[in-house]
Amino acid sequence: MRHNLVLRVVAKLLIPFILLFALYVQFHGDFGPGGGFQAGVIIAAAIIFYGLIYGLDAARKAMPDRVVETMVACGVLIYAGVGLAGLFLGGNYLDYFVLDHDPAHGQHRGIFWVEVGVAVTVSGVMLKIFYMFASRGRDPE
Amino acid sequence: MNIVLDVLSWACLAGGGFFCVVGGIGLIRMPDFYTRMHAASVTETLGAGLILLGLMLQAGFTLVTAKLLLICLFIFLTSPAATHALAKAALLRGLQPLLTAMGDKPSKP
Amino acid sequence: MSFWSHFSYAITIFLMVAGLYIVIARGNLIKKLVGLGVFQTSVYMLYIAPGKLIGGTAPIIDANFKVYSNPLPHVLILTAIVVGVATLALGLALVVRIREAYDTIEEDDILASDEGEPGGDGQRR
Amino acid sequence: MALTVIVLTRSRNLFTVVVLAGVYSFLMATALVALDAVDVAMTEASVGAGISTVLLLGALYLCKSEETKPVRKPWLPLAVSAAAGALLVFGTLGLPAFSDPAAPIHTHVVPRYLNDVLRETGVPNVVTAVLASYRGYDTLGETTVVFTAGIGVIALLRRRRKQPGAANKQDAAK
Amino acid sequence: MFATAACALLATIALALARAALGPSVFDRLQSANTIGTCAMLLLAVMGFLGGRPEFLDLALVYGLLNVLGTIAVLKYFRHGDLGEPGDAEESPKP
Repeated sequence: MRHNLVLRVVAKLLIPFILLFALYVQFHGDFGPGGGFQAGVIIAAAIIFYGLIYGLDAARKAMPDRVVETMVACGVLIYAGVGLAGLFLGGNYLDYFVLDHDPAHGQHRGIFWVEVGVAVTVSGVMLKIFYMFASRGRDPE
Repeated sequence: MNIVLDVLSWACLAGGGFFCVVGGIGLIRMPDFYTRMHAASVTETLGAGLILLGLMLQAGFTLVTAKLLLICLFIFLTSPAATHALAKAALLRGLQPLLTAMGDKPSKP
Repeated sequence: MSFWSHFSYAITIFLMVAGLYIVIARGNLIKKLVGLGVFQTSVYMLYIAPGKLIGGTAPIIDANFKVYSNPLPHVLILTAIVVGVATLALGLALVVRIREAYDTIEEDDILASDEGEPGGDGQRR
Repeated sequence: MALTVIVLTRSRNLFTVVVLAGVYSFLMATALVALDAVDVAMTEASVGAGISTVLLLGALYLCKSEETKPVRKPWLPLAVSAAAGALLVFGTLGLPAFSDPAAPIHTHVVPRYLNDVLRETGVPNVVTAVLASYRGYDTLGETTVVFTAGIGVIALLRRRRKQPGAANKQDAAK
Repeated sequence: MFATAACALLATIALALARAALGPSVFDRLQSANTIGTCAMLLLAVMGFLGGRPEFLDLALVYGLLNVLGTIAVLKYFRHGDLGEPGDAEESPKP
């Protein structure tokens, strides 16, 4: 919307707040409502918002396809990696008690990384799906 | 002091609720799209603002108030933008205001 | 066992039946997917509603509260929602492909064109 | 909410259907908050109202179909739905009443979660703790499902991006 | 008092829902969807206070954000028919 000045300015103001808020939801998820899924969806929503207002190409420039696809795979790998870390440190798979000296802290750390993995995967998948749907009809046919 | 705050916040909440309902009734009763938009904006600014103000008075100086302020900012930033986009889209789409149907000249977008 | 004690089940069943009706009766594939979504939300209700305790609050431990609602259904439904949107996206992608292959997203037309020319040009382009 | 669903059932314009689906999702999320499911409501609101609206619109654009055909015979599906609904109502007669603390759902594994979660994990949000720690395998599988769905969408939509002529050429070359 | 405000908000939601149900044009429905989103957001805030746990305002923030996102997406679709386009001069001619 090149001529839609209001929307562009508002979006420019809002998007950093949305991303910040997504991070808040992610890291405050232990203490209030929130967590990996929500944060992932909100991050994806922010970038989709950007893409809606400034155009898909701009969003693709900000968030290239390669990065998104890497995110999709990396999230699952982070999650599985947490499980493997527990395995290597002498526990069972996905056993967080061994991740730190104090079992409760180990749990906390494990939950944290698992949530990060979930958020990365979810936002990557949502963004990728959006890109696929939005770019499908745009190629010259 | 406490009682004053309570009374103030109650007044704000009641006023906000009242304006919200007024906006809703306007949304039903108004004759065409643009006037309806006007009615809806009553809900979105005055009603929302008053209710949030009432809640803020209840909450005192905490993180909650900061969040409420953030919500307030959010509403006041986004809902006019959304309404603006809506009106522009409707006008470009060719939805005429009711006035023009009554014999005025159609206004240029 | 009054009516009100089973009111949540009544809502659930209403939503479920509505979703089922949309899925069965409508021929449009996107409409069917929306109906599937409605059905899905009814399942969310079915899980969440029994977990609520009147007088309880959300399951975030705090010193001021004693009674909490049941967190287990929340966890299950949380995963279900995200899986649901992923499958919705997959279904929409399938619909898009079907539309490209058949030029329609009405179920009847698809069946008709399948019967008209089995294995013909309609399926692969 | 019921009204939304009824209108959803009746309206033919797919565009209206999408908008109403968003509204429905919002109301559903509000109902979930009333039922104390805060995390679920957050997810439902963000997913249902935000992402799936955008996705439905994208699919709608690709399909370019505005109306559906009128229903021919609504009686058979209606009968089937009504029969299913009656069966379900019959089934609910045996279920525990709303908010009954003695229901089986409140007595089995949940008290352990609620009582021990602070000591074992130090995370006050029980939903997060159960999600990531007690039921970590579930969530891992679920993340994998999301991943697989993403891959599936990529696989479905990436092909035949080129012109039909180019695709035909490729087919001919095969 | 919170209950009164919540009831008023619920009434507003019901009214807007009626408009969404019988709105003649798509824009009416959109407008009422927007109103419903705002009201749901306020209702959430009020409900958090009603239950004595005002931490749930995050939820209200999410609502507000996604409300706008949905509206903009629908409008974008309506004006360009395409979600990914940056928008060119064709749809709004400069006077």
